[in-house]
Amino acid sequence: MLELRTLSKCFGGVQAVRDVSFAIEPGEIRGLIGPNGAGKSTLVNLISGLLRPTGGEIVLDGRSMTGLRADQCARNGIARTFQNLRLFSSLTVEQNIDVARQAGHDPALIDAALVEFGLTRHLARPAGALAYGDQRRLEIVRALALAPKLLMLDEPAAGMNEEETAALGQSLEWVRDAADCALLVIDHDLKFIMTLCHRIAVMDMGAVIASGDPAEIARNPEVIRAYLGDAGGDDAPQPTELVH
Amino acid sequence: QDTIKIGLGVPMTGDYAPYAEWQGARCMAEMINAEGGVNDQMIEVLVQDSGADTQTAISLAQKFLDEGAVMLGTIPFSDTMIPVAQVAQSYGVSIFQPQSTQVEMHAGIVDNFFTGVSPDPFTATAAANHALAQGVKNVVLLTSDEGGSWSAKTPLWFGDVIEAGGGKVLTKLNFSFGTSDWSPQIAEMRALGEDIDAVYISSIMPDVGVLIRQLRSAGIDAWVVGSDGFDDPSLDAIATDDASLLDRVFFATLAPSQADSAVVNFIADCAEMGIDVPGLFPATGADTVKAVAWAVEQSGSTDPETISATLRDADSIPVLTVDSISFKETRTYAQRTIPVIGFENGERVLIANEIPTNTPTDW
Amino acid sequence: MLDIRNLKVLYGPIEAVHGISLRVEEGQCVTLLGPNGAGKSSTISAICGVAKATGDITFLGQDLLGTEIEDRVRAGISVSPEGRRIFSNLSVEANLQLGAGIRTDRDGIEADIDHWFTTFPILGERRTQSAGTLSGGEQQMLAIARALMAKPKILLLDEPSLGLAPRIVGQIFDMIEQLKSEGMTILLVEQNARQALRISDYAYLLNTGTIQAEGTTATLGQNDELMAKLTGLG
Amino acid sequence: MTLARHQKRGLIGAALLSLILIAIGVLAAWFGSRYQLRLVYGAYVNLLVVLGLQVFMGNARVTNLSHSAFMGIGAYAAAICVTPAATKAISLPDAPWGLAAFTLDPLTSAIIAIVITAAIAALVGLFIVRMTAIGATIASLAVLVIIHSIFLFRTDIFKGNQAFFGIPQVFSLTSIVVLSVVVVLIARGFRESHWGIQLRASADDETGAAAMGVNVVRLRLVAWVLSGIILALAGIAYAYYLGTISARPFYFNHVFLTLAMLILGGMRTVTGAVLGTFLISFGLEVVRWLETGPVVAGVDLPEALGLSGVVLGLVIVLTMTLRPQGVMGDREIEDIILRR
Amino acid sequence: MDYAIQQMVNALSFGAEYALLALGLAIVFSVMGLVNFAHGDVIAVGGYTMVAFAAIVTANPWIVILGAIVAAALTSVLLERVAFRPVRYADPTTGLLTAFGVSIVLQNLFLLFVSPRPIAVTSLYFMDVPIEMFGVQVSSLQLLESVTTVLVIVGLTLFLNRSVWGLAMRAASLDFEMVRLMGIRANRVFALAFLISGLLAGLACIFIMARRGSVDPHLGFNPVLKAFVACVVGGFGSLPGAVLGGFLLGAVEVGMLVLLPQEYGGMKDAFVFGIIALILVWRPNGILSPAVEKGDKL
Ligand SMILES: Nc1ncnc2c1ncn2[C@@H]1O[C@H](COP(=O)(O)OP(=O)(O)OP(=O)(O)O)[C@@H](O)[C@H]1O
Ligand SMILES: Nc1ncnc2c1ncn2[C@@H]1O[C@H](COP(=O)(O)OP(=O)(O)OP(=O)(O)O)[C@@H](O)[C@H]1O
Ligand SMILES: [Mg+2]
Ligand SMILES: [Mg+2]
Repeated sequence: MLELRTLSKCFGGVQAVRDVSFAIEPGEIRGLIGPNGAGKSTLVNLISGLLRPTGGEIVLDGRSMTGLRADQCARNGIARTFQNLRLFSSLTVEQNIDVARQAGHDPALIDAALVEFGLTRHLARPAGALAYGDQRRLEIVRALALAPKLLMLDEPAAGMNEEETAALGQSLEWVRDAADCALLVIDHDLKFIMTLCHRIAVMDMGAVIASGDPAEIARNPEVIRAYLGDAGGDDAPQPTELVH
Repeated sequence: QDTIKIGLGVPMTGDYAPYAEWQGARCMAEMINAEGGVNDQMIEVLVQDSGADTQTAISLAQKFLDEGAVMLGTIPFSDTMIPVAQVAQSYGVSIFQPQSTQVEMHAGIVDNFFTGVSPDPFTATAAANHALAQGVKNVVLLTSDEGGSWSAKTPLWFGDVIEAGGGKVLTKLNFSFGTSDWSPQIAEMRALGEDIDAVYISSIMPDVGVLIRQLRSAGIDAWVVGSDGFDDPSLDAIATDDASLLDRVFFATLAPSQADSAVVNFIADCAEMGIDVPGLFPATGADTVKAVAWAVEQSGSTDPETISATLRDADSIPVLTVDSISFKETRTYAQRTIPVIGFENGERVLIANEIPTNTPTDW
Repeated sequence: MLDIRNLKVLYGPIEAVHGISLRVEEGQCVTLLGPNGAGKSSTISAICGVAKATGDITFLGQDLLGTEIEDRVRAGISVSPEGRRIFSNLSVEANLQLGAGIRTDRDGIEADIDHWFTTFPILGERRTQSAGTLSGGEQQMLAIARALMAKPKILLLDEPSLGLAPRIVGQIFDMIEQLKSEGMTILLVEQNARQALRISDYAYLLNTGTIQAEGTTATLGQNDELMAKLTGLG
Repeated sequence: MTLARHQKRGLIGAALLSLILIAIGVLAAWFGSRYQLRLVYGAYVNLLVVLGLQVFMGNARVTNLSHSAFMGIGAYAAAICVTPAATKAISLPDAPWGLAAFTLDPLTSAIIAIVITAAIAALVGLFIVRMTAIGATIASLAVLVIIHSIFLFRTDIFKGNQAFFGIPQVFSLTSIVVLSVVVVLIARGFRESHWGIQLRASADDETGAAAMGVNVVRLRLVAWVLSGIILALAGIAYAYYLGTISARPFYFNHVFLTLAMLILGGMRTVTGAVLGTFLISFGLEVVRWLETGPVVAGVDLPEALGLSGVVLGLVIVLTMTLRPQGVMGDREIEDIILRR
Repeated sequence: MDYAIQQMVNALSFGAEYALLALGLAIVFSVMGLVNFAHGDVIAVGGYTMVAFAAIVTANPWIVILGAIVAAALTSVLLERVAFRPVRYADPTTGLLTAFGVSIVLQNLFLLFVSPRPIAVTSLYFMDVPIEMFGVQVSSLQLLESVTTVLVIVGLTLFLNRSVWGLAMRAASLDFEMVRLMGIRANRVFALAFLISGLLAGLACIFIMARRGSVDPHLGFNPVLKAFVACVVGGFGSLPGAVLGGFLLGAVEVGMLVLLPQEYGGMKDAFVFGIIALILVWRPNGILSPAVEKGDKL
């Protein structure tokens, strides 16, 4: 469905993304991990049209998305959330969702999503007044109003404790089934990623260094070197023990 | 009716506050009232701030009319004078504007309108006649669209008269109001490579003062000639330290304003009465009051239509700024002498005060 | 060193923290734990004077409430705040220089900046880049380094591991341990309860603006039920 | 199409505002002196301007300083079309392109004026809407200066600082009240429409909005042109009532005055625009009366000329420092009356 | 040839003045995102101080000059304290409108308490002496102003990039509280910025007054209007941008004055602003602000 062909992005001297190629299948939940500054957010920015690639191609359902503006990408079914929240703080929750509503969206799905994410009672409140966690959830529901084919989530579990993270994981699976879209999830919470995703890509220095199912990734020595390290201390969860 | 009301909805604040005719009008009214008024009636000058806004000025005019004003005043801009005159028409009331030199008002758009001065072509001619008398041949004209025909056309009329008198317009240069650095224009003048006898400009202080100084320091010794915009105390002040700066400057204006002239004495008298009338333009307001008072006295009536008719038909109406004016032939503007003011040792002198006869007619 | 009694934090009419008391002794590392919205960040904000608060906050015997933010920093309090708040229009290096805004030893500052560029090499590579364009994790590193540039007496860290890759998380906790062993006093807010408890001496569990439990990490660690609640793991 | 919750509420709010506007008009017509009628008319003209300003400024949250110039374009365009050729022969003897040679009826003239203003607004807007907030503001200032210079320079068409006179005075208080009601409905309608909400969202977070499928540039342009159309209406209403116009009323003084009205009421809402306009229009009238040193409750107040200017400035400063989002803030009239 | 050089010198001197004014605006903008429309009125305060000094205290020009600079600087700091401090955290629009209000109040106070008419000040005339250099005529004033502008540019650039105070100023516009959390007395940062801006206004006032020889309530309005445009063209908030914009504007303005045929002279401002607008189309954020791609970054 989504296919990246040798996608690259340079900022001046910094090669933030280099020759990234991979594909995401419909209904898939793809994990994307990698050290800080690996280029994960940049990749999402490229796919969502916020940045223009310096090379390569983005293809969605056989149509090239390369060079489209962000709003055009969004209307073509590429939705995302942000690492630093970007809600419309003076608008109500309901209006925040309205902004994103597209002709093809399914009102019933939005209503169901509001219930799933526990936002129904906040509908008439300004988004800026919501608790941080609720704001994160609102971003996801808002993105659903675009009737996306692909939903990209940039560190959705950041700042959540394990219980909340687990609940989020379940909600995301619900989203995949109910909205029938593929998900690309970035997070540093390995347990969360490894439980949720079928396949995981690992980036480092702008390039994809490994790709595979959670078990493969957890064993990959490259990944351990670049990303996991000795993961600090003895009682920290070891990668292998995270795989279910 | 207990008082004779004159309504002035004029800018007392904002950019156009310096016109301030209300100050002179009030002072003159107090003077007349102190002498017992006119036909035992007091003159009351109704003043309210229009902030130079046309809509407000019209509303105020309406208010004064409803309060029984027999004469109105406004800012000397036709976009305000015309609609105010239109409103006043149904009341039989006229406008008396003591500073409006614009030609437009005399094209027959409204006829319940008087201006106590002559239009710009007359001042331009008076100035040009004096320039020719000084042997001026080559002139440079500075023009600007920002002050309407006053700053755009007056220099051209000046040039017409000069050329008719055998002189030559070397070039026309453009300027903006608020210019404080004339060096580009001065560079153009120097690049002409010809001797310039006079530079004509219709602009306001302080720009004019700056121009004079910068011309002099650039070594251009031409006459600097202008119109009523020169007539501000701050022009005299530029010569505080060097009286010769103003030696070759003269301008045609609304009223003789040299020492011991009627206007200067009036300003002094007002100061004694505790009323501040800061210069010629504010003082002209006295003309409005004096003319109305004279008309009431002459006709013995306070009916606005009678007052207007009396003014229109009089051979000679006494006012403050010049000896007398008349509307008999001209209908809307005053037939009167045009004073030309120059300087000697930094002091104003009245050079000429005549009714020009060779005025251009293309207006 | 830091003694807080009956602290209430107010956002307009809303009271986010309802009269908590806590102490941090010199050289200790104390952790605040608790779910989203518990009031952890609010407590940190109150200590540095950013949020409006009532109660008593004493630092080194000096009453802090009512003093300006700047004076608290000059008294030796430094913070790596929630949301990082790096100066996005300044370069990475300028951020660090500003962090040392109250210091006057030019050479020392230079040396410290170099130290941080070796600790977090990626920051060194980005030293002239404007900080706003750093990746999330890079910004987090910068915020921590910037806080330490002031050479504080007490360091307040609000979720320092947020958005960091596991390897860096490990590095950060190692660094905190290291700092502690050098005698730094630290007040730490963390979601990563296990790691935090491992390196700290004492911990408070906050929920909905009140303290639910407290104790040395040794005693807390033995309380399985509490641990389960804290970590959500069971 | 079904209406969203806020849209239904918006209908109620717009109806309430319309009622208030009609009520003020009716009260003025019944009880006001001729002088007061003129004042009220002036207030309604300014209301149109402020509403026009609100449509762009309030939704895109970019300060516009060129609005008075667009009002001027509307006024002049209508004036040139509607003024009898006989009058134009006197007033515009040198008019190019046969502008002085035809006369159109007021309605056709108004439509032409609106089309011309909209076209110029669209052209200018293409540049303005691409700039960052502050850049756009200063650029709009440049637009004001440019348009004003053209009015001044082309005396053969606009008469510059001279009066453009002889415009048929076809408007009355009734016509402008009706017009204001229509414009309030348009402004409210736009604010609550899908586009309006998207535009407001982009003002909160432009990147976020783009990622949610909002074409920010296009929406700003739409609002800018709509604003231009409303401003043209204001200009037409001005010209058709006074019968005489010039370049002067469409410059800085008017820009500041109407801006003060909008920000006092609160630029984010239509209710704020209405409230601010009437507060300042009538407030200034009180100040102007106080300036003359009236006797109030037996006390003879001193004359204090020039107060109105100071008051206007203070209103702006105090609003900005005490209530930066104006009296209404984010609330429309129905938010005060109905429960959320 | 001489003529062309002469006009280029004139353009440079126009530019120097705009640059000086633009710097005063840019420094405040870079600290608190405030578009200070009241800058022109601070200049007017300096002008009126000269009048007062010359009339009441002494005619000694140096004391008059000092008085004006001090008065402008103090006014600027005072305005920060009473009017701009409350809107410190607000968005640029709020600040802009506040400054508008302040400007209107000040202008009307001048009208009310001083006079709407120009008041002459002759004590600075001595600064304006014609000098012939290589066949080109310059005035000592043009020379002095250009030199001053250059010195100010160098000084400010060093200050803003090298000193902690300078860094703090640049940081404060985005996160004022965080600057305080660095232990830097932020109130002083703002006061300092306004002080510098006021000093620059004072300097500009000297030159404007020496040239105009008179003060009225609108003394600063027109020059500052141009300076704004200069700031936008250069890139608002960037000091080198302000300078570049100032000189560019000076060049365009003199160029238009010289090149436009007299019949079109009235369109000078329209052309000047039109050219500026075209530059902005090419570079919507100003010439000196590079087109940064932000992506999702702040
Ligand atoms: N707009 C930009 N200008 C310049 N450099 C940038 C820009 N955006 C990102 N970079 C650089 O590109 C690299 C990749 O950044 P990116 O945000 O994609 O990292 P990331 O993988 O999302 O990291 P994290 O997990 O820390 O969020 C970083 O080193 C960053 O400094
Ligand atoms: N600026 C604010 N205005 C109003 N309420 C606020 C504000 N900041 C925080 N709150 C409220 O105060 C409470 C405590 O918030 P705080 O940020 O201290 O929680 P926290 O423990 O740090 O949570 P998290 O783990 O999400 O960072 C929350 O209910 C929050 O909604
Ligand atoms: Mg990232
Ligand atoms: Mg927190």
